[in-house]
Amino acid sequence: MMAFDSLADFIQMGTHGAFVWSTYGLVLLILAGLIANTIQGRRKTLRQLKKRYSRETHS
Amino acid sequence: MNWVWFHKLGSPKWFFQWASKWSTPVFYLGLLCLLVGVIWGLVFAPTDYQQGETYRIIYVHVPAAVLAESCYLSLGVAGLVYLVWQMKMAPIFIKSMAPVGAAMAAIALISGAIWGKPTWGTWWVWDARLTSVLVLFILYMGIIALQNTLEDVALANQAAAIVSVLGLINLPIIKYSVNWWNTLHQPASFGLTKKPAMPMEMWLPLLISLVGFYFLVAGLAMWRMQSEILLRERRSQWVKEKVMNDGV
Amino acid sequence: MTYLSYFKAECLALFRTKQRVVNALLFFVMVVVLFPLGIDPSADFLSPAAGGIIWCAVALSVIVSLESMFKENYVDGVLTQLILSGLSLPWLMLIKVGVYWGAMVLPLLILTPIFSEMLFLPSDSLWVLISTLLLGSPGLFLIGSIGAALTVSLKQGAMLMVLLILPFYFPIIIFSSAAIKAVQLGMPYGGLLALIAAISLLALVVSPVMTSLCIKASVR
Amino acid sequence: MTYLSYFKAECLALFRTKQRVVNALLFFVMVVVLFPLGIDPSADFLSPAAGGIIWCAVALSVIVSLESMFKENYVDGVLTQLILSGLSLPWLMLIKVGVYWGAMVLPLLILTPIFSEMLFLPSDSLWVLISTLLLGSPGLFLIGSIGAALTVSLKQGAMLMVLLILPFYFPIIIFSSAAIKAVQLGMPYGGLLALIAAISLLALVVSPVMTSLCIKASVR
Amino acid sequence: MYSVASLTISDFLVERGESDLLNGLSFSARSGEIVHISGANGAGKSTFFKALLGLLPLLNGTISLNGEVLVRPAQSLLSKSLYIGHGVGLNAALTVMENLSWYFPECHISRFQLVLKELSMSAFAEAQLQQLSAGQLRRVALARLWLSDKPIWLLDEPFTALDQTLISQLEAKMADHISAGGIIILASHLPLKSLPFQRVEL
Amino acid sequence: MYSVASLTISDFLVERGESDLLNGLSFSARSGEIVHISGANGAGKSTFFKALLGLLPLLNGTISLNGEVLVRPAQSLLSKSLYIGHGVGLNAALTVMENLSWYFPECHISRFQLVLKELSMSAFAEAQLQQLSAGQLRRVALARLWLSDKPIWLLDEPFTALDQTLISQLEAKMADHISAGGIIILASHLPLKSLPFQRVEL
Ligand code: HEM
Ligand SMILES: Nc1ncnc2c1ncn2[C@@H]1O[C@H](COP(=O)(O)OP(=O)(O)OP(=O)(O)O)[C@@H](O)[C@H]1O
Ligand SMILES: Nc1ncnc2c1ncn2[C@@H]1O[C@H](COP(=O)(O)OP(=O)(O)OP(=O)(O)O)[C@@H](O)[C@H]1O
Ligand SMILES: [Mg+2]
Ligand SMILES: [Mg+2]
Repeated sequence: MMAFDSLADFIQMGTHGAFVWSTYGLVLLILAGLIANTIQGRRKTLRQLKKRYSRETHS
Repeated sequence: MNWVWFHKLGSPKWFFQWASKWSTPVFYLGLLCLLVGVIWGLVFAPTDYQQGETYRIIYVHVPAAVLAESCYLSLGVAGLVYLVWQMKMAPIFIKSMAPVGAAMAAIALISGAIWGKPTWGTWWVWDARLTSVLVLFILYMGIIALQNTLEDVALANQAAAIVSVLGLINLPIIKYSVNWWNTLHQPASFGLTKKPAMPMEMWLPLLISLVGFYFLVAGLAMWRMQSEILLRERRSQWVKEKVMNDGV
Repeated sequence: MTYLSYFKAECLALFRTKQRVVNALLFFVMVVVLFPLGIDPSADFLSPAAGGIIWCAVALSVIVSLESMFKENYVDGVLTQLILSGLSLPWLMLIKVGVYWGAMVLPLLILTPIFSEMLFLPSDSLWVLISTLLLGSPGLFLIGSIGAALTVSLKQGAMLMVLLILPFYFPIIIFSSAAIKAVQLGMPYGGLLALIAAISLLALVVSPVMTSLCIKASVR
Repeated sequence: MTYLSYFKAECLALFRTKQRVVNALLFFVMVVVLFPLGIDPSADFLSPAAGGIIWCAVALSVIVSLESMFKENYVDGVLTQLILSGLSLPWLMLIKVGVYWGAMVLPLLILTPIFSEMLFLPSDSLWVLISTLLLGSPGLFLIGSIGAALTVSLKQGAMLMVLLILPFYFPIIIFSSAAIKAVQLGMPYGGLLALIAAISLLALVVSPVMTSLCIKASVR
Repeated sequence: MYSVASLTISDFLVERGESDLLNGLSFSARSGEIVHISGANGAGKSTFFKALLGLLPLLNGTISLNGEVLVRPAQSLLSKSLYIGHGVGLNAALTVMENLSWYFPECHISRFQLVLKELSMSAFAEAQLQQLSAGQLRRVALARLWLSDKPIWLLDEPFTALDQTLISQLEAKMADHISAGGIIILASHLPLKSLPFQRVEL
Repeated sequence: MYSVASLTISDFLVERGESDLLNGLSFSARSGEIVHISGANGAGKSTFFKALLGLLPLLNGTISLNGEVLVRPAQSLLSKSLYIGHGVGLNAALTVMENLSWYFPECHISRFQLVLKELSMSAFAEAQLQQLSAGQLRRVALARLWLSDKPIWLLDEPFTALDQTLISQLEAKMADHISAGGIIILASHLPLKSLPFQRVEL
């Protein structure tokens, strides 16, 4: 029992489709940014630590 | 009451191992719930008889707003724990959580603002609730700025803990003051504070989405804390082994 | 070093650099003047806004003048010696904030009637404005000192300090300007004044401890 | 030392301390928020005042962020070396101000639409606001750098600098908020924009020389 | 005679930036002894003093006074020691005399005048601090050695910026202090000329 | 060989605060000579350098270069001299290497590495300045002596905070400079150990 009759209706969301979809778009953007930032932070930490440890073992 | 868990939580090593087990499943569970909740909300939930379809923004707006507040509460508690017990994990938690909380506050602000345009005819009003979320966002940014500006780690820990704790005191005060301030000349705005009696079919996806947000934030926070732990415990043997052997 | 000798030294230092207090007041004047010049000089606009304008100006000038409160002492190593003095650091901090407050508040109270006149504040609100200033300003100074301690090791703390501290000033500012509006509308304002006093009291308990924690963490 | 190497070093230094730029922007946000919170949150009040409010906030945050512009360099003896470098000091100062301006103005322009929306600025005024910011901000930075140079040897610069510099900002602020009001009333505003640009140009000619004179007098 | 018989440092380890410093520094100073800590630039001399005073956290190490290990080391040391480091610790807004009377409210003004005279600073008693030359500023900071009665002196590069006359005067003062049973821990790149000392290399 | 044959100072008089300093200081330094200015704390050594460089106004006095009296003394001296004073003159926001390449954009990075190695600072090439100890910071400031090609060196207390190794290195560098025909004017409380010099008492 979908709330919409057709895909076009769904895209349009009554009259204010732009609002709903831009909200969801921006939310997606922010969440993706947060997740990317988290993963990148993890990668950077590991890279840094590996470099450090290998420098230590060499010297 | 058994306090072992408390002491265990205070140990970065123990927490790291615990988090490596749980962070990924929790994150994916959160993502799943969020997807289910949002798709349910967007596709299957009935149309609101007053607002039409725009109300579907609620499925991200309310969870994000709730999370923004809960995250700050947790920061304040962590700050208190650090000031009282000097527990090592607390500043790690604060540092990892602040950006996540800021993102949640940003989502609440943006989704609310966009929602406001069709329903109230304006992106923004200086209403009690909106203003207190804005202040919350600024508080998060302050903590982040403080941590980025102070180079000394010990100092940054202390400073962030203090600001978090003060924020904890401030939060109810600001809420109260803002409420009072608003009602003085602008009573009954838009019925935002009145709880809409929602039908079950609208409410259930909201609940699922809320749970999804909680898990997602928990998972992300654990990931961030893991990186932070590795960085801070870099001189201990277990971190060295972990990094060199399996690359985590 | 004793509490008394520290108190005397602080008073003397502030007296020597009295230009500082004058500057803070002039800063306040400037910000107040900025409003009519930058926004709207008409009485219709200014009269209801006067209380809020004065309070915003007070908040900004307190922050900016407190920003450098510990900085010189930090650079010269005086803070190190205070920590090592064996005296209780929170008390020393309280003394310092107290001296600053004392030096700033009196001249501010003298200026207030002049400016409330220039901003067309109805004269029955003036007493409420003065009461809010008396009750709220200790809170401003106490909270501000935490911010000054947080940013003491930074070369340019003013910005960060405003960022961190202004949210904590919001309740005081909001209650104060609400009280001033309340009296203009003929509504009761006693409760608001009590709330402002409560915030200042809370700050009195919390601030010295927090300030000294920050100072200890900053001095390396 | 060459002009290019100095330019690069300044860019790098600003990039290293990029949190500083972020802080300046957040400071701007705070001051903007202070107005509705402290004075009046209604659209009736905010809408006509919006341009003035944004300009006041910009002026304050430019001053506060410029205040520390030369301070570190002064303490570390970098300014001495700049004077002794044999390069033309006014050009070096112009380079420094230019770098600061470049780093601050772009993010400020991005924030402006958001805040003008929150302050209910009518959207047809937005473009005028942005034009005034583009034309007037070089003037703010150039004049501000003179103040920063004047107060470089003082321990508590921010306050004094506001005192010295704000009066010179008044024309820019007044013309800008007049231009924004003019467009709201449907009046011509081109002349005002031209005036603002003229002030900035004048500052461009005068400021580097003044700044370097002050720097030379401060370094002992 | 002072009440402190010995100060023992053992196994100091401090983290500074990326590296560990002081690796396991241990020494003991008895009443009437000078410990001269020397080492190349960046060896960790200043770091040692800060760690001793609790301004930097110790990764490892203990401090004993009169043979007893201190539980809250910083707190117990504070009342017995006088530290003069790189910062002069003077309030720039006050004059020389006012700075001294702030530190030593119990002393009479004539005592200050005497000390300033000894340091050839009488002419600057009422001078603002920013009017002093580098060496004159250090002299005022060092005046505290003449005025205090703390048994343990912790001096980080006390000879910086001083002229030869004052260096000998300071050495004479240090000689007085140890002959009265005090303890001096000193970090300096200059050798002590006339005093016996125990050398600790970092 | 450098192009400057002699630098002559005559009749210097500078007002500082309440008093006049340097009362009529005059001396002359020829290519290959070191002038060692000494004097008690507050005698006016730092003041002299500042007056020479035009940072303080001269009440009286002239400066001649190669026998000719300079008309705009500060301007003409600047292109030929290198001054290192109490302030280190380094940008605190930049790393060691970045500071050097800002001062000497014409030098290649390998040159910097060489100099840092000579000063035992290789490990700190990428360090932020606030992570350095007092002596390490001075070392970075002094690196400019190794990199510049100015004939006249004006050094105000160059040995401050340096350890013994670096002091001898610096003396060796100064010996190189004068044997190449440079001129050094130096104020210091420490005597030069291995170099011939002309002493000027203030
Ligand atoms: C920038 C603008 C907005 C902000 C910052 C904001 C913030 C908030 C906050 C803090 C909550 C409370 C969450 C909780 O229960 O703890 C909330 C709930 C809610 N908001 Fe918004 N909001 C905004 C705009 C809107 C708009 C335009 C609407 C729709 C007309 C709306 C509808 C709701 C609803 C229905 C709830 C849940 C009901 C409740 O728990 O009271 N919000 N919002
Ligand atoms: N800013 C100032 N204002 C007034 N007087 C000053 C100022 N700076 C220095 N003086 C005075 O000038 C005199 C010379 O100072 P200067 O710094 O040149 O001494 P110096 O020979 O370098 O001493 P030191 O060996 O201690 O470095 C001192 O007596 C000092 O009191
Ligand atoms: N704030 C800091 N952050 C990180 N590392 C630091 C910091 N301060 C000092 N260090 C490092 O710690 C080491 C020891 O510094 P310290 O100041 O104790 O040296 P020192 O022995 O006093 O040297 P000097 O003779 O130059 O005064 C140095 O290698 C320095 O790079
Ligand atoms: Mg040292
Ligand atoms: Mg000198």
